[in-house]
Amino acid sequence: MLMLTCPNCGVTGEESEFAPGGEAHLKRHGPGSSDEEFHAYLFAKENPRGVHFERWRHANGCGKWFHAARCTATLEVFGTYSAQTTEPPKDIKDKISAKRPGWSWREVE
Amino acid sequence: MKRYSAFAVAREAFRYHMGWERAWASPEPKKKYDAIIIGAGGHGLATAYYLGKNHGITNVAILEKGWLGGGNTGRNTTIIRSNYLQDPSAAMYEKSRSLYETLSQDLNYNIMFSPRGVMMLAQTQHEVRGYTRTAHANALQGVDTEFISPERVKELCPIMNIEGPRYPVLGALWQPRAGTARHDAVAWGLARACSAMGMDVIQKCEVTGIRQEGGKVSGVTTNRGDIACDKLGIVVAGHSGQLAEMAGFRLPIESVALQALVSEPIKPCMDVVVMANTVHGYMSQSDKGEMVIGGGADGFNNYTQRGSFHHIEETVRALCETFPVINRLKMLRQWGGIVDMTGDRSPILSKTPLGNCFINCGWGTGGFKATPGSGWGFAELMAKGQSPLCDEFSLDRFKEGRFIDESVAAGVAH
Amino acid sequence: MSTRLAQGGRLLTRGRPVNFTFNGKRLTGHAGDTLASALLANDQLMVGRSFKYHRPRGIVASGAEEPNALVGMGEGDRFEPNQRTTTTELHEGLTCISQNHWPSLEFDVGAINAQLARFLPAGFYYKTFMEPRPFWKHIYEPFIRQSAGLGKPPKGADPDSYEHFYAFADVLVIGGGVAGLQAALAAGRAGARVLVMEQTPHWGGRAPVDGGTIEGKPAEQFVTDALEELTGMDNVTLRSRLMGAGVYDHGYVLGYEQVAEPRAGQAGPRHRLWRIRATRVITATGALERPLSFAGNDVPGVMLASAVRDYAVNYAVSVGDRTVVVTNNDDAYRTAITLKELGLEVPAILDARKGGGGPLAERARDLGIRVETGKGVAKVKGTRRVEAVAICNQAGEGAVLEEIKCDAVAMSGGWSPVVHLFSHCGGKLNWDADQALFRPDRDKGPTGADGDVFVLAAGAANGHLDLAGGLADAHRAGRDAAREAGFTAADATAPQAEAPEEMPLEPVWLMPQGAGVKLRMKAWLDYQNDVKVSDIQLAAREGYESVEHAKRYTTLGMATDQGKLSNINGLAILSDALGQPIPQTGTTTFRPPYTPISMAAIAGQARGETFQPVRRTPMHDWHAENGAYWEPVGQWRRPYCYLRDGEGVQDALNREITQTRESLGLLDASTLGKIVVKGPDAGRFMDMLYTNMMSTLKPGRCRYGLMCSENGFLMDDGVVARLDEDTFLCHTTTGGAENVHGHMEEWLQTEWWDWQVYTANVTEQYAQIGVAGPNSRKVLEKLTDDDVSAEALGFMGWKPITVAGIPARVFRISFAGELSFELAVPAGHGRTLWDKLMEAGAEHGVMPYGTEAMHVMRAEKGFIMIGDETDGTVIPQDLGLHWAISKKKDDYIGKRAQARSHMTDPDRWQLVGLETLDGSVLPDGAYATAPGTNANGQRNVQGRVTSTYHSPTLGRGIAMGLVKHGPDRMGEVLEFPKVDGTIVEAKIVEPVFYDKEGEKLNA
Amino acid sequence: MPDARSALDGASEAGFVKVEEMGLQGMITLRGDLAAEELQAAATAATGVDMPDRTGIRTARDGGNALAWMAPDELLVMVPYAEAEERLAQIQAALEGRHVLAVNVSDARALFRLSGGPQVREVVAKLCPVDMAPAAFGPGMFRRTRLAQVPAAFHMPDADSMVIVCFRSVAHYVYKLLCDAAATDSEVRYHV
Repeated sequence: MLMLTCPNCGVTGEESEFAPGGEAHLKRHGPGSSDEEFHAYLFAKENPRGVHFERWRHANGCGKWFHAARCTATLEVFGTYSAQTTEPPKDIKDKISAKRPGWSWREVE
Repeated sequence: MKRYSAFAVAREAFRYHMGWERAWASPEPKKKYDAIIIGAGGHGLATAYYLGKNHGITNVAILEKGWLGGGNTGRNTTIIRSNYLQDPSAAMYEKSRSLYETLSQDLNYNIMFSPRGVMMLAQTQHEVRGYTRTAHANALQGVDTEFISPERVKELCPIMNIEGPRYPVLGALWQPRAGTARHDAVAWGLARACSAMGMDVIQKCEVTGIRQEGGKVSGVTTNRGDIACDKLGIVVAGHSGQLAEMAGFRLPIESVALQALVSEPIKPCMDVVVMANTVHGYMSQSDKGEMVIGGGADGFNNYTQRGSFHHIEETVRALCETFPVINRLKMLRQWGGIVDMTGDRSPILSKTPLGNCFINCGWGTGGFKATPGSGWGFAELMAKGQSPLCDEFSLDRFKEGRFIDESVAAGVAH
Repeated sequence: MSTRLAQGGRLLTRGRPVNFTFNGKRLTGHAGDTLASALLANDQLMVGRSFKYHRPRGIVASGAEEPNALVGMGEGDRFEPNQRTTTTELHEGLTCISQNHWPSLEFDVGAINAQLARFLPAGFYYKTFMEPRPFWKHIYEPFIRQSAGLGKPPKGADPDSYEHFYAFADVLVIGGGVAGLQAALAAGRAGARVLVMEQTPHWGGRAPVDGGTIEGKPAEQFVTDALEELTGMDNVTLRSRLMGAGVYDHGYVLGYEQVAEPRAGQAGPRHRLWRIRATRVITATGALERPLSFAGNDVPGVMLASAVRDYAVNYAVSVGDRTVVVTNNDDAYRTAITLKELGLEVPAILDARKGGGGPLAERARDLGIRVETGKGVAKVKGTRRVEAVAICNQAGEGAVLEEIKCDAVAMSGGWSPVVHLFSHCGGKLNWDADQALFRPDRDKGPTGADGDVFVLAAGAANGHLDLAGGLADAHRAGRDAAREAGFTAADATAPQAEAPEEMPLEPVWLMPQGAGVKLRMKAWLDYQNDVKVSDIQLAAREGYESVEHAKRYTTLGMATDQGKLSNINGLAILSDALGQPIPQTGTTTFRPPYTPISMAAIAGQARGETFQPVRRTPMHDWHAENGAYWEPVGQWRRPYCYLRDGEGVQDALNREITQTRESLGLLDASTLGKIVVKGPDAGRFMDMLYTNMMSTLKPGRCRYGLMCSENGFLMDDGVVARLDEDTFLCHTTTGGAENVHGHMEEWLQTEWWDWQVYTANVTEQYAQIGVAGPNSRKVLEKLTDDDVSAEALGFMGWKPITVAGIPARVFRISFAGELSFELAVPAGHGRTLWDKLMEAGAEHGVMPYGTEAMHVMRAEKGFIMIGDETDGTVIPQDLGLHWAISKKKDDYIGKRAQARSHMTDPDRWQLVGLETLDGSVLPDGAYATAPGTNANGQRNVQGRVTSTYHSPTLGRGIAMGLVKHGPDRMGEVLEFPKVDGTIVEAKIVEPVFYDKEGEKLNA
Repeated sequence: MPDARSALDGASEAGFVKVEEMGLQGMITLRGDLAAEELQAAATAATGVDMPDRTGIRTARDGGNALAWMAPDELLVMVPYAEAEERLAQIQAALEGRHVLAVNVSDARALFRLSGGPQVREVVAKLCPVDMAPAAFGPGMFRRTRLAQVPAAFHMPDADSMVIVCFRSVAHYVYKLLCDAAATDSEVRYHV
């Protein structure tokens, strides 16, 4: 049972106050995109055993979405941050790199 | 392989059971195999078993990073049924169910298939309609199911409260030849049979890389050295993504924790398996007397084999409401497993972008029931490159929008 | 015999007798007794039968680890199986029965299994019962099931109440023994918010029984002083009868509290499940004594040495008149000394160690007890109770040296720290070879949200079995925990404790060391599940080498005690059989809960009326009072129809539909979702949300819209009204309001966050009433002065009006296909408006109609229904809704998905109407067959029924369905087999059956 | 206009604390840029109370007017029920031309008052996964969370009472849960 801090309202609450929303930082592919791109966007998720960037909604709370950086193997939460970003902020990336030597943010395609 | 029988047990009794041989050998890996299966869970072992039995391919190694049957094979709630809505699913699960009927005899290992009947409760008008549709589909698919009345439900399962204040039972989809089996025994019996055919079941052998040449698989790298093979089958529920990555492709899969629990054992009080999807819970009674209860899956990626307790709460309250007698039973043990959920919640049995490399994964919450059927079809796919049981479960379907969606029949959990 | 001593019993209140019954026998105990101690005081040694062989079983332990002494307790709806007598507080009027025997405890037919034990080794059922095949289901399995299981099932619904409680702490201490109390003192003095949980009703754990001094005072005095200090701290809470049941991720701990026992006439909830969040958790859960594996170690009267001591000291119960002590360590000498000092006979202490013990052994000898070193038990004599022990050399094969008459055996194989809670959430253990035990690895404990270890073991639970070491360790753990939780620990040292020095234990996993197979087949590891040393050895021989294989193959440790006594012994036997050290074999995984917890406590308050929320509209009570037959839709309950006296459902439907079509009907539509979308970019956003062009909708007008998921499938539909230039009101389906609102916010917050749009879910603000039928305008006009004529309010228009004095919005929309108005008023006025409409409509015979009448009427009109025509696999193009999919838009949610090859496949099934040739109603969910079978032998199909009803309006069955190339096949007849195989023929027709020109709804 | 009815017509029950449905409360959802001076002015003018802090509530002494922080872009404006439409119009007029959303939601919710002492905290702690220790939660704070299986919010008008807000449709469910949680002989005595 995870504990998460909503960066929008500052509340730290248990998982049951939140709703998970899958992988974060996906680029939407709409009309005009290739089958490959569209498939990658909707289905081919990273699903790593390790550092994962994901979306959550503070559903039983302020109702706002946010992003979390979390380890799927230990459930450690490196941090939560605004959903209105296209990649994790530097302080989060630095924190992960410090805790998981060798880790790096995915190549920008 | 010495045959098991009551006579053999009696004979051994007189020498204090000192004469039993190993159920399966513990060989060192050879340099090369015709086929390697990664993963000695039920599906991997069944694949190997049918590669040998149906296709005469016995130069096979089954590599297991831990102990055989140690993943979801030994963690599920052992339900076997085939009352699926969509044709490809019904074909796969019914094939599997029919193989279960004689698996004990085939393997000469009692896997305790118990065709006690499975009912899926309809507790809303919407569910009644969904299950009526399934019953119609099943009739054309050769799956023996019927939609039964609340009175019949009560007759089959007297401890159920069919007049619950919130969701009275309006009927059920009943499959009389569905049931349960002893999950560990399925893996053990298959491993013994594979071993007897001369296959190598190699435990504590972790695959760390997949080797390829000219777009085709050539072998694997393991903690016990490199092993070459002509064909490779990846059958590693919960770790499919990692293996696919080694083979150089990505799967439409997310891994999440699914939980289950058992009560303390009590004398028999429930002779059927009951699934209640509206309230999210299912329950059966094991031969040991424990009430075996399946819970919900977490919605977030998780590899810890531990789930969140609120899912247990949700399931238990649903079952307390449906079966009032369990209020005063106690939860003995809870556990979790990692399940691979695909984009349409149906499995993948498919060729992959890597030549001669095949993958069998994505069974989500419902893999145990498919064990022999999945092995049957996947072995055919590996041996011949094509299998009617597997064709619809290809990786390409997600790209084409050709989903096999079972949730349409009233949000059915597996 | 087992009896009550005249004096003593530190936990008893003498002079307060408590009456209870066991198997109908009236017995008496004292206040303060556990059920187990009271049974023993009444010489009830044998209390049950084992799982497999139905062997006589007696009490073995004095606490949560007890494997045998489980009883059925209570009566009627309060009956409860498998109650652990050692942890059950005795109360007046308690009734209990022993388990797993027939016809009686003393004479059990199932005991035949014990005679056949040789034929029933571990896993025998995997090798047998296979032929003939049908016998498994009909003969073998029922027999196995009947002889397995333990207690009888409970009978009725539980009448007691249960609840949950959320608590938070900086430092949670689990275990109220001296280590737990010392850890709490250390953390509490540092200022941390501390919660201490103790599973029993008593504080102090074993120390008051085991002796020793702390700061020069008896342990009991330390406990009293510690409790006093802790009680005085505002930041510390002490709770007894609260068990630490499980440790979960991110510091989540489950506590299980015995609050009140209604059977004993106590008021309050029976159990309370605590969901605790702690920054740091200290497991001061002590250690459990291990049995020794010798032949006959399961005979009633063979007991853990510590339990014998507990019963004597705490409850003044002597388990036997003559107790032989057998041990591999010094601690068990305490039992001999205690018994001797109480005036009981201890014929011998058998110490398996060649060198024997230390000062405690000296003390025993001084008391005149015979101490034999290097000796062990070859065999226990007796079946239903101990009669004698045969002694032998531990180093030998069991040649009997001597028989000693006795009626109890106190055994000790050493101690195992209770590491369960440390391990539940991933904590790793190390093998301590010196003490022969697994202990927590401080650096590899479970990690929390911040990645740091959050569970600290303390005291005996951390492998510090001696009093001084345990206290010092607990002190350190308390300070560490407080510091890690952000507090500064005061500079204090651990209290000094003194206890007799102990010589090291020597591991004894089998007694005697060279015991032959006959003895090994009588040496029990798991008492409840009947697993013996020989079973584990068999498993190893057959290749079940992994500890998990051996456990599952033999069922070792899978009984209701979850192997608290058997796991380490079994592991050692397995390791020995495999010729490898114990740590290489490893341990099995510990799973929550620590001891079983009631299902009812897990469910908590969620039962009956509060099982799940039922959402009610403002008119709910009216419906309930007027015959509503309910249909659950999401969490709502809507009237499916309203049953009048003596009416069947179909009668009611016909009546409601006919009345509405001919005159006037009312529908409670309050459950429909209502979402306001507002802002400068609202139009642009609406165009992305809906497949239609919504931005062109004029204020004052309504438009039916379709909403798809990004994966292309139809997810919701409804009428959108434009309230003003930058405000839309979106109606959703009943079940869809929260989803759709969430969907909107998701896109706004995570994709188009620069768009200026706000949404608000105002579903609950409004009661909404559909007024439908040819007389609807007349009745509305009676209640309003506003102009609702066709000219002033045309079809698909809306306007604000005042109706019955209430401000309202009226929408000229129709799902029934009649002239119809939907009135939305503030929810607080909903019931009033409903009553007024009923009153005003009386002259037109007004009736409410339910969801099913609505469904039939919409089907007569060929309107689709989300959830019927759609099932998550249907796209709007399948439903002939091309008119609602804008061709002018570059993009909308789902558009790209609908361009995938399978979505544009001309062979997709398309919506049509279906009419049976004989006028009957097509079976719901039926499929239309096509010739032949597919590659898997399944019948080919070419379509299916999505909605099917009897239409009272047309006097025949009507249906809608999806059919391959359907719209091109008008007039063709399809075959729909029923489940019984008979065939219904139906003709493909247009899906609109009623008022094709729409004259009625345009009226 | 006929009188409006609250969800449970003022039902009440006394256990170790008293549970009562409070009747109708005017409520306006106001979404917009909470940092904008105009919005702040309109909100404070409508209620006579200052802007609340993040996750806070400001209540007028008479209790009928308050401002509660719902989300970074949302306030709950509480006013007397009868005046809700008028105040809404005021707010809308004051913010004419601004990108805001203001809607009357007075009928969308039900309110409950728990009273009788600091043990009101424990009733909430049985149902909500929130730290109810006085050091963690007290008057002036407004917590949106989950109450058993439904969303809810609560605040403490004073140290001895609690106000709980939920959706109107689940008022019956919440009331029943609160009454059960407040039942005599079920005191936990953890926070008091």
